[in-house]
Amino acid sequence: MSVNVFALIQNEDFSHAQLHSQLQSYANAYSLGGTGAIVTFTGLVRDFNSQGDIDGIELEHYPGMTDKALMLLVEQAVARFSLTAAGAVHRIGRLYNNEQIVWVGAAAPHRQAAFDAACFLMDMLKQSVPLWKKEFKGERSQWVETKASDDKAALKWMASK
Amino acid sequence: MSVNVFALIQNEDFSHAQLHSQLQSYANAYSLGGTGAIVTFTGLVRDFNSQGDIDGIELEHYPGMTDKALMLLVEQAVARFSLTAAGAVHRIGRLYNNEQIVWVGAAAPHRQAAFDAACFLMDMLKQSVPLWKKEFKGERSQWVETKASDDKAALKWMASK
Amino acid sequence: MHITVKTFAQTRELSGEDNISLDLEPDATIDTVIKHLTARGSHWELALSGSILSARNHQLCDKQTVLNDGDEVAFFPPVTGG
Amino acid sequence: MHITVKTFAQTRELSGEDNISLDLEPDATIDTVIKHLTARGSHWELALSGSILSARNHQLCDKQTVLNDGDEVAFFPPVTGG
Repeated sequence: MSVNVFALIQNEDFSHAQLHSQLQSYANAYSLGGTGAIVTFTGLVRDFNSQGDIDGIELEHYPGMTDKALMLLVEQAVARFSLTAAGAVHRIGRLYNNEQIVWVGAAAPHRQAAFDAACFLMDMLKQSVPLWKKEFKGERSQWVETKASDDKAALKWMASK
Repeated sequence: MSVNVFALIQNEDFSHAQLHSQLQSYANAYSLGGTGAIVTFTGLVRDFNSQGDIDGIELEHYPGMTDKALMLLVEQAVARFSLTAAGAVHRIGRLYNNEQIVWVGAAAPHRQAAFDAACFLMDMLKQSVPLWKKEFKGERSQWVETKASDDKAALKWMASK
Repeated sequence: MHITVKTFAQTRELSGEDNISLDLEPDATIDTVIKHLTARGSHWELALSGSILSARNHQLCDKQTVLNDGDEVAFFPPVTGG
Repeated sequence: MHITVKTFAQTRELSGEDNISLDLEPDATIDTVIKHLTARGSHWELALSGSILSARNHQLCDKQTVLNDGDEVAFFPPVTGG
């Protein structure tokens, strides 16, 4: 495992401020003064889907595989985009509207690599990390279907390079 | 001026944590539960350029125009990418290696819009906001030249749409 | 040889089972496991139909992957995290 | 009519002037201002050569832009923030 990466699967909420600082300190430890760009993505629960309002989501995962798959992805991003650091956190369990779901961060010498890496992490996470989302409203709930646009986004990275 | 935007030019350092929270609260005020994605970019002073090591940079700007140009850009991003909020902060004056230079943030219903908007803000900032960078080492300093890759990145946004 | 099978999300709900022990012939593959499970009834056929994904020992794998004694195999629908 | 001219970065350093008042004929454009300034000497010719940008009242503008009394005009090199 590289020294400049982290990947977490957790029930609890996370602090984007603390994660950003952690990423920056990992990047500094790896290459002080070598980071010119940090890009972060934070995903939040929206209060609607294509059918109407929802109350929140429930995230199921594959304990034992999820952590490994997320860490593998972060390490792939570091290697592919020559990052100085990268990290990802994904929550599981029941999350209500407007709560934080996921955070990814990438630090790099130049901005395009940081943008591409953060985008890659999100696109590939939606393809290779064993997490499944159910949307609920009151007592009713429904599994989220994969989106063709998400498959296309991931395929783009798999086809290039 | 829209209610969900901010743009600041300042000498002082900024807190990425506070800016992220400000962006999120602007997005919530604009459309509670309507934000699914937040992308932030933080630019830092690298300790090298193509000629070798540097000690830091000195940023000159056009007082009176810089604020307006940055705010105009943020408002363009909100309109173009249907954002729920956006913000940008750029520092001026003398900045040493590893210090923060610039921060942009974009909040949107979907992730691609947030990524595109943050990327647009950075690419266009390097084209239309009157800021000039000098790199210094000891007593010697040298103006930074515009990069062909930066011009190309901005042209991409001007050509599309 | 002996393997464990896990299921998740819709696959778990449709099959009604999420932790199964199977005794298989040597050189069994993911496909062999699918045949064993679908023989259990139409709920398993439904659970394993469509674009189902498989993993062996926590790594995504295809249907031709050969299994070893003690492997953990999992079946689940396309992922929807993020 | 009367305008103010500002310069920044290399343009300021090469011209040696950063705040100039000019009296111009009516219908003067950015180009007119450039002609007035380059007439001041070769340092101004150098300062305004190449891919110099111009702004009128804090907005980027092209060389054909017509000016009004009281306008603030600025010349500067391509920007390098971010």
